Amino acid sequence: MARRAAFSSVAPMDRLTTNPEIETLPVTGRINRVSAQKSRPSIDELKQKAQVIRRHIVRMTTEAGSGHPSSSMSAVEVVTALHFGGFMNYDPKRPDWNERDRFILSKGHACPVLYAAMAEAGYFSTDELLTLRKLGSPLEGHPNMRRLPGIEASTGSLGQGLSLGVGHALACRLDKLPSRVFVMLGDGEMGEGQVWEAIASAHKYRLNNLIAIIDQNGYQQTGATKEVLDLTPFDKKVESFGWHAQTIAGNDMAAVVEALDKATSNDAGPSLIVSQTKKGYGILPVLEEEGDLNYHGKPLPPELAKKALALLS
Amino acid sequence: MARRAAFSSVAPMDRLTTNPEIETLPVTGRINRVSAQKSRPSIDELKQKAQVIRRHIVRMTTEAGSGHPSSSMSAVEVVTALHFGGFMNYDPKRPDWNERDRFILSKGHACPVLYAAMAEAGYFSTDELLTLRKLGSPLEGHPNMRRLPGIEASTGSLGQGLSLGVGHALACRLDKLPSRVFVMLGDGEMGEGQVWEAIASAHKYRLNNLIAIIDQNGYQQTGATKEVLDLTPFDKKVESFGWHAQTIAGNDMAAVVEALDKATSNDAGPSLIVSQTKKGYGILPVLEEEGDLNYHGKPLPPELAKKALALLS
Amino acid sequence: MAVEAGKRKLGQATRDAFGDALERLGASRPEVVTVDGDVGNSTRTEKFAKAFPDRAFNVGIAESNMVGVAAGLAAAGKTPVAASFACFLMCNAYDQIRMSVAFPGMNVKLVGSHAGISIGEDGPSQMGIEDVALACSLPGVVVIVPADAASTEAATAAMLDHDGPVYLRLGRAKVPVIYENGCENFEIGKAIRLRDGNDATIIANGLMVSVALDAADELAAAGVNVRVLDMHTAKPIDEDAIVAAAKETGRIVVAEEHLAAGGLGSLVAQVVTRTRPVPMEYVNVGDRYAESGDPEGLLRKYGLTSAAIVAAIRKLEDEG
Amino acid sequence: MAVEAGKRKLGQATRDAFGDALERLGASRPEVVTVDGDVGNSTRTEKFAKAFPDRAFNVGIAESNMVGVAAGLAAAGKTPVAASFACFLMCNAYDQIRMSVAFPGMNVKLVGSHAGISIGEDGPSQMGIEDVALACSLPGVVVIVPADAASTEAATAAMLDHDGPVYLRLGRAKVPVIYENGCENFEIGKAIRLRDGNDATIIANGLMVSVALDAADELAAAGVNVRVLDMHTAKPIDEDAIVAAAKETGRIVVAEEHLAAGGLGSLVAQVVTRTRPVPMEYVNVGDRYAESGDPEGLLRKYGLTSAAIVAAIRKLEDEG
Ligand SMILES: Cc1ncc(C[n+]2csc(CCOP(=O)(O)OP(=O)(O)O)c2C)c(N)n1
Ligand SMILES: Cc1ncc(C[n+]2csc(CCOP(=O)(O)OP(=O)(O)O)c2C)c(N)n1
Ligand SMILES: [Mg+2]
Ligand SMILES: [Mg+2]
Repeated sequence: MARRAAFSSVAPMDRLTTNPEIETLPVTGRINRVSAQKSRPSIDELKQKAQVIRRHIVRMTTEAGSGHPSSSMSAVEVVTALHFGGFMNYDPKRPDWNERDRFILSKGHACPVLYAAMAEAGYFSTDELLTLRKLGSPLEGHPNMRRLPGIEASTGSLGQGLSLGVGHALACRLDKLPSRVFVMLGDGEMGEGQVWEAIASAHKYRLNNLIAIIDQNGYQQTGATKEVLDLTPFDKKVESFGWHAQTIAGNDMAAVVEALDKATSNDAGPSLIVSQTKKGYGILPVLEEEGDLNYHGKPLPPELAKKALALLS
Repeated sequence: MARRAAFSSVAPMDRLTTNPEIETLPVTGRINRVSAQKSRPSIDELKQKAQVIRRHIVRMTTEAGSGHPSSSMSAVEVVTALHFGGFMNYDPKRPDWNERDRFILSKGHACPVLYAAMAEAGYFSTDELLTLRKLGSPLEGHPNMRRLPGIEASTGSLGQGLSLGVGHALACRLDKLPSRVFVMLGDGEMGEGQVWEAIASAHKYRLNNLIAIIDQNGYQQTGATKEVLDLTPFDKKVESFGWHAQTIAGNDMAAVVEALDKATSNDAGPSLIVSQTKKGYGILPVLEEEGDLNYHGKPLPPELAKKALALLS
Repeated sequence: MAVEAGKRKLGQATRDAFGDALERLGASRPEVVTVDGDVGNSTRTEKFAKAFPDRAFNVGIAESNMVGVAAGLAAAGKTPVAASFACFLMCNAYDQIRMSVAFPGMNVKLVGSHAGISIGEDGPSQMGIEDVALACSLPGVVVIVPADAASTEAATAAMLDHDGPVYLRLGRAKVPVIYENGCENFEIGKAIRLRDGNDATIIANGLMVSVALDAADELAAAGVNVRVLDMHTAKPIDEDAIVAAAKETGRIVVAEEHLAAGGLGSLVAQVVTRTRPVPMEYVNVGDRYAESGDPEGLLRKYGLTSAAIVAAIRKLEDEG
Repeated sequence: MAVEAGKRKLGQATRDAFGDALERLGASRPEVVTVDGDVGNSTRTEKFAKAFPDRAFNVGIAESNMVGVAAGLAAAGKTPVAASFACFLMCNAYDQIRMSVAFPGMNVKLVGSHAGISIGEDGPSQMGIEDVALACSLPGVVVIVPADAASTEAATAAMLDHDGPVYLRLGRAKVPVIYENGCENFEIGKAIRLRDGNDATIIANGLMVSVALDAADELAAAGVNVRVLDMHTAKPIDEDAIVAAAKETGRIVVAEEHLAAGGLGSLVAQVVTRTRPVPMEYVNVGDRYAESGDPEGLLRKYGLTSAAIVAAIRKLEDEG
């Protein structure tokens, strides 16, 4: 395919130094896609990074006193693999570099996972994570692209991210850019009709530079998705709209990496990864003890955060 | 199923006399569903009624000088079968009779077909058809339930009718009414995300009193649906959302009657009929001559209307 | 989660008062049903849903369908309460409200919680600050913005009694008690005069009613006697109360937790200019989106304070 | 399909002028793209699409996605024009405009055709009569309502030049020519004084500008000299022109093809009451949906006539 052949961008290595913490792990987002197979960090290294991100999520939401840690936790493996597993080209010093790959967090309430990944990637210092949701901080309760460079979309009203991704993907094609567009959606969010409009239009334009990931953590705000609005199996539905689809164990880093490999080598059109996860993955024993496996939209109180951090160390 | 067993309403026969024209054909909408098989008019009789309705459509839109005859034409067999083939219980004298079956024309721009059927059924005189779209007439350019008794939904903004149907179906279930809800959608209209939201919710509630019909006439406003937004095959998609679905030749009266029989005897949940039709069916030679097989949103000029009426006599 | 109470006792959030009232009123009104969009635990329709599970429908995260389903239920004779965050209800389902509810005059009760910037940390995407403008642009829809728990309770009953579409705007945060002994004289379209005075009038709704009372207290201490109107109904607006205020006090400040455009201020201004032109000032969010932060800090930063109201009155005094 | 031309020559519909201008301007602006929702032949983006097929996207009947796709294109550096009927664009995609366009300040050009009741026979479901209120409730969005073909052409260029979101409101019907020699001094946010006078001011936009001129002619014949402002930009509104009108003419009538709530009238009223309170009257659709009918008949029935404007001026005169 033309867009693959046209690919040639290699991110400069000096960006590695932006964030001191980042040097603790040899996992970066700046690996040439073409050579990703060779230079990719090991699954264990990615898992370590995921653990670091999980700790950030617990700390920042507990410090904020509000937010969505469980919604963030389920998405950690995918966000980590994307940003540090060699699947995305980006430059924290040039967030508007037009050859960058784009990540849109349509389930914007899970932004702690994205902020943590961005801090680890060097967009800003990890200290800033603790300003989450505080007046004046660009780390708002939902992503605000106007205030935080590197954020690709201002989300928070569910259902809108995939349409934005279609727009980005069309623009990249028009400009003959090698960029890929990744959009992460919630399984509850799939109830929004706009998502299905976007799915249909992505197929119309055979957007092979667009990859959607559904974080199927089994819960939405008021309960289990299978009780509130059951749209499983997602793969069958989205396939019926002309997409390529795969279903994976989304909290298994190796499975995530394999799925992203497959999705990024599908040139026929848009590709979906149904990432079957657990909401709150990584701190499940704490949530179990609390008797709430959804634990939607609330931070861990300090004493539970302590327990959680112990689990994550 | 409970709702079937509970059924007992038989529409009084004296309603046959409401409209003089109506007596010319022994086709009525007031046949007890339970005995529909026996008392149903013949396919030929229904075809004759369809022809009458087609003539109304041509006349009223040409007289109005605007409107959507081609969008109406494709839907004639389904609307005729529903209203006169024994599939719907209704009483033109009591449009709010709560045991009535309900027909919602979600593709509201095709209202000429509905107005014509309603006039034939005795809701108002066929003379009124010629007031279509004129200032002061309750026969507005799109259906207005507030001004025209018997209209079940004010439509015209595409995508909204199926949600209304879900609401009606839930209410009928709550009230243990035997009523069925029929909703007709356009194939272009299926692009609206709200329709897919409604599809999902109808499955959630296993609404076996809800039947949707997609008038797949192959065109939307700006061209062929397969070029603008191709959502075919509809049956596969809607089946993947948990519905029962069948695909039929929608301008073939016998096929329509058979499909409605099947759909109304499916008790497991909501049922879809993909009605494959031709836009402008009945006057296709005229449209072919004009070189416009979509002929969207414009009336036939008087001289073409004459030709069309000749074809329809 | 609470906002400045001034001298008043902090009471329930209006969403909580609504949730309690709906459950209570639902018991004797079998035609009432709820339609939720996966936020019943936020809007507090949850209480009704737990009490009357057969009459509660949660269609998931799909506000357009939520409103459409409610409209269908209304067409079939039910009295549906369709509830979500104010912004998702009004913004995400506006065309469905227009065509399936307002145009046919369906008896749907639209309830929007989390209105205003006082929701705090969740930030602008979840804040309804244009919802009153949108609701007032729907012919035939009654728009109610109650100030405290007691008036919310009364508004909920009035809403269910009213035959036709209603929009009820609710807040997330606990708010000061305005009506200590209940709000029995609540009537749709009739402002409540909370404070008498002839030097100026503050017309407010929602959260800003208690802030207006604080401002009036402060001004009273300085010898300025300000009338305070709880204009709980934005539509139909109480023209008589506005005309009287213009005539008798000569100056009007409108205070609301909303954008400048299309809100209560714009409705009052149209009445004033048509009937008795007097100088006016406006205390509102202006023409901007807010941000994440603690509710009190946000209200201060975005100028929704008694100090801002006092300054507005002073400005009108200085001008003549 | 045409509306009363009064003494003026009937010109193009504003949607046609837009379609022509977009095609022309698109040639030299490779970053401009269109996103349509299956009504390009109605909005007239069709011309651009035929000239530049690679830059034209038709996503089908899906306005929410249309706006979202446009926002994504803008985020990636394009200048997308997202067009539909005013009501479907603004009402059916409002939350997408709020969150994906206005809040992040995306450079999306929103174009709504078929605004107002003058679309005629298709009826209320297709009439955008709340679109200006909705658009003005979007912080940071410029709102333009041109009166004729020449000003639409100028507005289209100004819209594309402006860096940020814009809403352009267009009509379906042919309208009288206001700017016979083009509208070169068109500037966003600057009203154009079409007629001088100190007895009263008519502030109008869109279709109602020519009606306002007719009214002014009629009044002039009776010795009443009325100022006429083409307030083509509803937001940001030209405060200076309004203040001058209030000061110098003492009476203002606002005429628009829109609901009373949230439209141009409400914006002017807020400025007037804040700066120079004077008596005002409003000529608009009121608080009701219209119906199907011929455009001229509808404009008469719903009071959008020069006679209504004259009556409004007379009323203001009688009152003082
Ligand atoms: C349009 C819209 N409606 C409602 C909400 C409120 N809301 C925030 S998160 C959430 C649940 C999301 O569930 P899901 O998509 O499964 O994400 P998860 O938290 O499980 O990852 C809801 C309903 C919203 N943000 N946007
Ligand atoms: C929400 C909305 N968007 C756009 C339109 C304008 N419109 C009227 S009819 C039509 C095409 C409909 O196509 P289809 O659903 O296939 O119906 P058909 O006329 O082919 O029967 C469009 C886009 C509308 N009425 N509503
Ligand atoms: Mg989930
Ligand atoms: Mg079609």
